[in-house]
Amino acid sequence: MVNPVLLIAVPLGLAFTIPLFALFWKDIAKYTPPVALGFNLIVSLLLLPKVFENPVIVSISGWRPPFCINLVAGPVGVLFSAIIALVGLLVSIYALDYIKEGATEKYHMLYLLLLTGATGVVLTGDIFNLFVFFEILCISSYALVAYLRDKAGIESAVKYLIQGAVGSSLLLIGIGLLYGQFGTLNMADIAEKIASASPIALFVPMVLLITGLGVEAAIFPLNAWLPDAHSSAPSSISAILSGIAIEVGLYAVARVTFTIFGAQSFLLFLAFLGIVTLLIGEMCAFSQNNIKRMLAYSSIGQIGLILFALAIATSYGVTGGLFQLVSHTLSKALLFLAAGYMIYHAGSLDISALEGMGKKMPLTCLAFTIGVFSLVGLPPFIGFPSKFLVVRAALATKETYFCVLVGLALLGTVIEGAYFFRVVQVLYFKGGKVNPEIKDAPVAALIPMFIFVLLIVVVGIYPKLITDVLNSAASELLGRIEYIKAVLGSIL
Amino acid sequence: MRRIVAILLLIIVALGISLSLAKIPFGTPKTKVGRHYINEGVKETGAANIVTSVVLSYRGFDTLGEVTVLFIAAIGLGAVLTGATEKKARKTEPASLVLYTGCRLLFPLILIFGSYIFIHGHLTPGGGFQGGAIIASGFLLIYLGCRERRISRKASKLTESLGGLLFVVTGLLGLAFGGYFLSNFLPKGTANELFSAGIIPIIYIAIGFKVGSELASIIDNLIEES
Amino acid sequence: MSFLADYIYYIGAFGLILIGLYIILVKHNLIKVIIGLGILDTGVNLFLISIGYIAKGTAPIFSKPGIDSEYMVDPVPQALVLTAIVIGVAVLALALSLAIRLYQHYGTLNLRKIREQRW
Amino acid sequence: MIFVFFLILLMLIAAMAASIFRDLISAVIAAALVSLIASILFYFLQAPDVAMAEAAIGAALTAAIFIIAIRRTSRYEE
Repeated sequence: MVNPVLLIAVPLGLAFTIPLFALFWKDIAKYTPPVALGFNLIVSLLLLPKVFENPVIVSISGWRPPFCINLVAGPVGVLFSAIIALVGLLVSIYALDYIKEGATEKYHMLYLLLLTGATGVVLTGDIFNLFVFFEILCISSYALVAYLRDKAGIESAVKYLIQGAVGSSLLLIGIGLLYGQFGTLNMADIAEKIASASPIALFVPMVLLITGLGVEAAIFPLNAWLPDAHSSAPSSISAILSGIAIEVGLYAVARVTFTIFGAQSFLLFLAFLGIVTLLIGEMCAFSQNNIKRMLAYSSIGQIGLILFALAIATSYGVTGGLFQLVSHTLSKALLFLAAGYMIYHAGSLDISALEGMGKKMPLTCLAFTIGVFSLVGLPPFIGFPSKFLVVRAALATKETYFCVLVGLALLGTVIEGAYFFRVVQVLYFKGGKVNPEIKDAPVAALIPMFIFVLLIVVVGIYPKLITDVLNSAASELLGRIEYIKAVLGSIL
Repeated sequence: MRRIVAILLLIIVALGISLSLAKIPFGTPKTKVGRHYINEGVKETGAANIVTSVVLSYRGFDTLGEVTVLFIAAIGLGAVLTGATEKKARKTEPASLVLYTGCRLLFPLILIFGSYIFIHGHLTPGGGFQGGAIIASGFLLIYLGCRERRISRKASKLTESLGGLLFVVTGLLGLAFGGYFLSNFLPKGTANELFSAGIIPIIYIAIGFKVGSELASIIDNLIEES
Repeated sequence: MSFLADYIYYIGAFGLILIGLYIILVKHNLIKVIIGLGILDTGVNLFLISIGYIAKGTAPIFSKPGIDSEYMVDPVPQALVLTAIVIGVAVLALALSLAIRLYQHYGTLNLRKIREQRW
Repeated sequence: MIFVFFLILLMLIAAMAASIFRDLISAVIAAALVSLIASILFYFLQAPDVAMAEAAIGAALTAAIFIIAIRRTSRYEE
């Protein structure tokens, strides 16, 4: 049987071997991430049919779950690890040709470790272990944001590092308070005992945990680092940060609120925060002239929408949130990848510098346009069914509160459409003076982009492909009792 | 202005935390997991130092992650500082003869002490991290006292890589022979002997070498001025 | 007075945490901010260890046979703090390397003066 | 008990000093003092493993890398 621990151990081991083999063959660093992530993708897909019925619980080092760290490979964990491996694989193929300057060997190692950290966060069932993998994710992204070593990169890495480090200290204090009250670190064990604690004593650790995780998830008052970091990293890293890192942060927030605390009263506040995040992100994106900053602010907006959908906390709502999360991951990664080569050829980050690119780089611009359409939510693309599901879920609650908020979310979508179509218009309908020597992106970049396009179109036309997985993932996130039973009752 | 806002924020944090601290009185036993480790730890893992058995056996996965964090920091620091050498070379005076000789005499002793600490990690306080840090401070001494000496980058990379690999491979062997990642598949021996506790000393030695070389390479990257 | 005696370690730990947060929020010099991060880490570590303490406890090491395990302190927070210390030093080292780079670009470490990027 | 009280007071004073000093080297030394006292407190709290780690990593190595970094940047806070 396939063991989920391989998803973490094998990429780690491969990352450790890179410095060893790089002594003999320099290029091995470049080819290791695709191999490791391809392996992860295969393992996740093999695990996926097994976890539908019961989550696979494996313990590390062989003791019973409350006494050791255990991995929980339920539908949520395996779904996320499959997405991480898929997006990571495609972006690493893109990076083969894109990353040329600097210490490339170190880039590839950090990249692989970042994705391993993300996989660890979504699979682990232990709160302190989640903290450790979260640190792996964060520290490697600080280093990667600074990878180009230019003014903007270093400055935004500094901002990101300070905010992230304070956030993780708060997270650690929260974990300490929980341990002091319950004497255990296993998430299922804490969740089981939490009913016996007084609400006041629970409120503080919950706020600390959500604040700490919220820094990485870019929830509204904590997201000052995001536009800088996402816009000054190399484009392949921006794709990963926007497509994977913040989604993993959101997963952790959802896991903590739903599974550990089972907090019903807090959800309304989270929904409100989500809509505020959405509106602020979209409005800031509207006023940007820098294309990568615009994409980064649009990520903030999308995160707000996902948070809102998750906070509805009905089966529909969580399914819609997860669907929106998948669609955002695919579309935003595609947009950043396409933008990477457009910027490379235009030589500037300004939107006005992209005039007339549609004729010179037809394939790249086609991919970019499809990404835009999908993100805005036009039909045959994946963004349409996901947004539709979110709206339907909000209306199905029949509460005025959610209906008003979803109206605001639609307003945000309109703003989103306005600024994105402005870019498309610049690309195709403005014939500026374009350097005639511009060529289309190389094949190693076009292949991953068009695989993304293919996924976006296929899932958009036939959403049934993934709704089953999403449904069972949603019921795992909401089914607190089943989670506790599955973890504590298993003696594998 | 900024100061007042900061202080107000801090007061809120302090109030909140003290509210929830009232539930956690100081000095009283409160845990069931920790109790289990104390009662069963020696029997189950064979290590006399319970902290070591928690770090490497019960919560060994955390330690793997922690080693990875340090690895990331060393790589990231190298990536950020690549080609960062200042134009003007600082003039460095050679250290005095007493300092030079003292450092060279002390260095092997520090190395031996560090290795002692991490080899005996399962018996006495200490372990891979502490021993590794002591070894790295030995290298720091060499950098300060004997300025022309440098550790070889290749050797440090090799140690880092082999140490990490040994950890992961031991874990995978545990998966192959014991059925669980990092499970203790070697005979546990009797507690309080040097050759006991199965894979725990092996992993601590791997960690010791890895942490030592990583911290030394962090210092090396930071100090570089030639 | 007995209140102080009971909670003195908590007071110390949270004093460090608050001073660290204060430095991070108020100071402009990057190295100073990083020092604040270090103090914050130390405070959190002290807090975690004091959670695991038991009155009249002994260290959780069976150094010779026949030690009474009744009053051994909790080993779990100690394991957590070992991890947290190493993570803390990793973050500090990375932050310092960024500070060196920042100084080479701008010639200053004052975060107020470094404002390339705005909303 | 009085001794612990005194140590914690000293530790908090050192932390405040680290925040006040304009000379960064002095501030680093004060921060190292905080770590050192914390490591003594760890020893009192029956955590010898952690005390060793804090003394070796927190006090010694951290102070060293801070001083190296300050040597490559500027020494005084503006």
